[in-house]
Amino acid sequence: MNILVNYVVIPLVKIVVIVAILSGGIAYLTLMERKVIARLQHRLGPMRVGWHGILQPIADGLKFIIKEDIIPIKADRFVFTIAPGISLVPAFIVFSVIPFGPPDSLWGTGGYVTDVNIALLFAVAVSSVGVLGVILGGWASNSKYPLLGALRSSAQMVSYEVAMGFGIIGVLLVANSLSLVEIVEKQRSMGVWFFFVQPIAFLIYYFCGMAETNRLPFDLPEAETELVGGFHTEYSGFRFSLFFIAEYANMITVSSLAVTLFFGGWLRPFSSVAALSFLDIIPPPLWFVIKVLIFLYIFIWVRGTLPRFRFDQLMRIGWKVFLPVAMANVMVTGAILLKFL
Amino acid sequence: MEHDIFGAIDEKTVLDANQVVINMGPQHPSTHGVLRVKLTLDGERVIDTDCIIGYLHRGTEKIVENRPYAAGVPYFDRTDYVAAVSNNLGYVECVEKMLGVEVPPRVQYIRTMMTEFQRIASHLLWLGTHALDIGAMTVFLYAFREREEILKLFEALFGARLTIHAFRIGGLWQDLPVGFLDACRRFSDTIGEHINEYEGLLTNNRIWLERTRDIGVISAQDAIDLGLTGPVLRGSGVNYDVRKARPYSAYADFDFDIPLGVHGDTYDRYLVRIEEMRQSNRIIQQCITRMPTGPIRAKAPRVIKPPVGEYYHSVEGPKGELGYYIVSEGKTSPYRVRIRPPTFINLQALKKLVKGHLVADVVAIIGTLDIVLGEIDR
Amino acid sequence: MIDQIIFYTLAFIIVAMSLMVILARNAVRSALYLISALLGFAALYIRLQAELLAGVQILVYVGGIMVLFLFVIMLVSVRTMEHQARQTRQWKAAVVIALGVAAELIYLIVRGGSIFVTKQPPDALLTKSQNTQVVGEALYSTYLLPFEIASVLLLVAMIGAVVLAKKKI
Amino acid sequence: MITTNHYLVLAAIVFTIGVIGVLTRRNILIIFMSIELILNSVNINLVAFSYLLKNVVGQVFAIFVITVAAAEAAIGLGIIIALFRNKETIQADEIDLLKW
Repeated sequence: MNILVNYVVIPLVKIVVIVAILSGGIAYLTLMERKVIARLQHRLGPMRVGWHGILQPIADGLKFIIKEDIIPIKADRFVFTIAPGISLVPAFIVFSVIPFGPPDSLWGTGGYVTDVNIALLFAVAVSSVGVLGVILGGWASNSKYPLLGALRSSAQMVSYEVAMGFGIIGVLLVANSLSLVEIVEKQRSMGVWFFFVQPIAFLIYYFCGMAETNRLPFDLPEAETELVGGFHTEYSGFRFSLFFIAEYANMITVSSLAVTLFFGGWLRPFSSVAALSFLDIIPPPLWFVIKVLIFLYIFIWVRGTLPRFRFDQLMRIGWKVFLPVAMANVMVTGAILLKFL
Repeated sequence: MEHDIFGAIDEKTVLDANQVVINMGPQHPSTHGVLRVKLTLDGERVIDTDCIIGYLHRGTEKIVENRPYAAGVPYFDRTDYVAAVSNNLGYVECVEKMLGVEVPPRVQYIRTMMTEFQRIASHLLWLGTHALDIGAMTVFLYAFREREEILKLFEALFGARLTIHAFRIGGLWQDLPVGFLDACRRFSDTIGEHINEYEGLLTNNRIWLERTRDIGVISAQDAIDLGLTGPVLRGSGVNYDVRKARPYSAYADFDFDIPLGVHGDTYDRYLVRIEEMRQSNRIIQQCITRMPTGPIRAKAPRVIKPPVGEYYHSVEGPKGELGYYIVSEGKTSPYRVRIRPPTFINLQALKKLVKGHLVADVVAIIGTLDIVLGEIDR
Repeated sequence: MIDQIIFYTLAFIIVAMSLMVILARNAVRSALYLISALLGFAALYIRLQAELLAGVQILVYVGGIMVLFLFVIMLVSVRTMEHQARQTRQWKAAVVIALGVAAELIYLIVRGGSIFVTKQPPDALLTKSQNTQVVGEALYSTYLLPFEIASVLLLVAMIGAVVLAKKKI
Repeated sequence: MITTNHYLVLAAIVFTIGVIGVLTRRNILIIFMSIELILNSVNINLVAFSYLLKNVVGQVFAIFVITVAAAEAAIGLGIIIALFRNKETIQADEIDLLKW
């Protein structure tokens, strides 16, 4: 009976809560994006639905659901239908290993769904599955622009994954663990966020994360002014919204992982300085959310500012800049650790 | 490779393992209207392009041949619909040339000023869409913010915003409204700052440089051979501007420079247009301070019957040399009207510019040519 | 009990998806089924306490190799061949022989199974969070030479693939 | 009660499916995917024994197998692309230059 409670009921409750929070968060992330971009551009953004457009996400969601779901006649129906799901599900699964609070929180069950010993590898691996949805969606549309988008995204995501992986290895070397909970605990015990230990790794991770989530300036697979929307050109209504949700969920994933790996996860700033303990008035999960929001804001800010790379430039940066720098970072980190520790 | 008029894709090309034929347009966000470009791609590299035009053909030239001269003016609002004032100016001045009418200086100054406003508005629209095509969405909205101010000025003076019917043969419809010059001055005092703002977002931006430098390079000789005009020609370093070469309206009175590019690439054309906006603003400021008083209409005959003959008059539109060739048989309507549309001729360069570049560059190059399909298809 | 449910579910998924791989008409569908099967394998590895391997399986196979497959499938538009026969002419003989081999294998496994100590599922192979470390240690000490050879193999494969796929270098 | 035998039988079944795929299908890509199935069935064996013997060597070898699979996929797919360029087919029995 205890097993049932510990391994089924409690995780299930947590999963439901996290999925609910995440869905709401994604909905309001779209509103946040529109509002922030609007402010950057001297506009107001959505204002009509509710107070300052506060109900806009609900209206959008409703619109997506009641719109006609068009499947092109020449499309591969089966693949076309499931592709958005393939893109969406991994984006959500990753959250099962991301810790939102310390292990002793939530009545001792831990502020996470599960703490597996390969959590980081799991997160990277699962989020790499999402690209399949993009590729299959582009292929199944049986149309040229989506196909070009799919080709672009398969090349882009695979190459940026490599640099991203090498970026993360720097953290692994310092933390000595693949468990995200232990990585955060390590940052607490060392008294310093890994960003200050591994700034280069962070930058590489974050830029590659932008590329992985198809955000400007790396949004080539969907580049609406070149490929008319890329892989999701032929999608409409609910299925389109699934791709859309997956993209935003991935944004949250990248931000959450960045916070967990480099900015102390649920820890308050300067967690080792006792003089700042008044900051503890904000509970750990809230610290986590605040940090994630900062990174999401940067995502949006960048989108409002920068133009888009060209495909060959994108590949060049991935392979010729990020990857060598990440590798050098791993080597230097390793050398320093060997020499001084 | 031959293709029929509908651009049907022949089977052999499809089956070729290495090449893909892709239709860009007529429904595509970056073809600025209904241009259709048939791209033959090897991967993402463009091997060949074919422009297919005519989706917006309305037979403007033919319609105008069946209308009285004065009734022809509004039709030219609709050729280059983002630069209606310049189009009107060219036609109106051509007819005035046929009639031998000399318009009063105040009219000339107002015309010049409004045409320069139109040039800024057109360049702003170009800047916004060009930047948006390359992915910088904020510049688009900034540019439209300022363009809106210009359109408000147009509305105050002409009563319309886009298809304006700005000028009448022999003068203007009405004199400047009260406070108009102050409004113009307010705009012209701030636009410089706003242009700096756009430049801050783009000019030294690494990504912008990577996307525009050495993209769509055309040499000065090639540009001349293709008959290109306007910023596209000046971007390659050829100093040809109708305002200087054959001054019309009041341009001879003003001090302004013609910015020139060096490399003839997309980035140089961008710089040229940005600088042109500043120069236009200079002209506007001179117009405001030196605005003469006097009548706003010349003595033009009520029924316009120009003498028999062929006439050509060209002005420097925002996009290049905009010429009107009118043949008169001495009747109330012209025998033949032919527009020399700058973008139609500039579009010819697309094939040459695009070859060997990537799909993303096609978008940038279409943007840099600053085409308007209303004018190309007429 | 839970053990059995998990194993048989996964086994069913793997076998069914593997069958679909070789029965599907369309190569993209095949790839899709193969991906499902590979995820099933990954789950089995977790069941067998090879967590690192499971992660590597998903990362390399699903996120890497299968993406490559799909990439190539898209390049060589296979749709034109959907209407042609799926099987080669000798397929009946092939199936018979393969099933014969399978029967033999299973017979041997079942008969020879007693050689293995199969009485008890052993305790956790390695305690939590050490699997990665232990595998890593083995790779970098005892199996350093094979590891290096594998890296050279990857390099050769990379160069080979570039040479093969590139029209002009 | 799941014993090592179960895993071995499962591996044998998947192996057989892979072999059938290789021998019967005409599409080279699907033949290729069948080879991946075969490799994976071997991996199951390795990991199952690793679990049984409490020895990590099986997993190490499974990682080598995955490495080889990656190398093989890169080369194989390169060959397929080169083949498709020259022959415009990916049907195994149409590429028969070496046949009598």
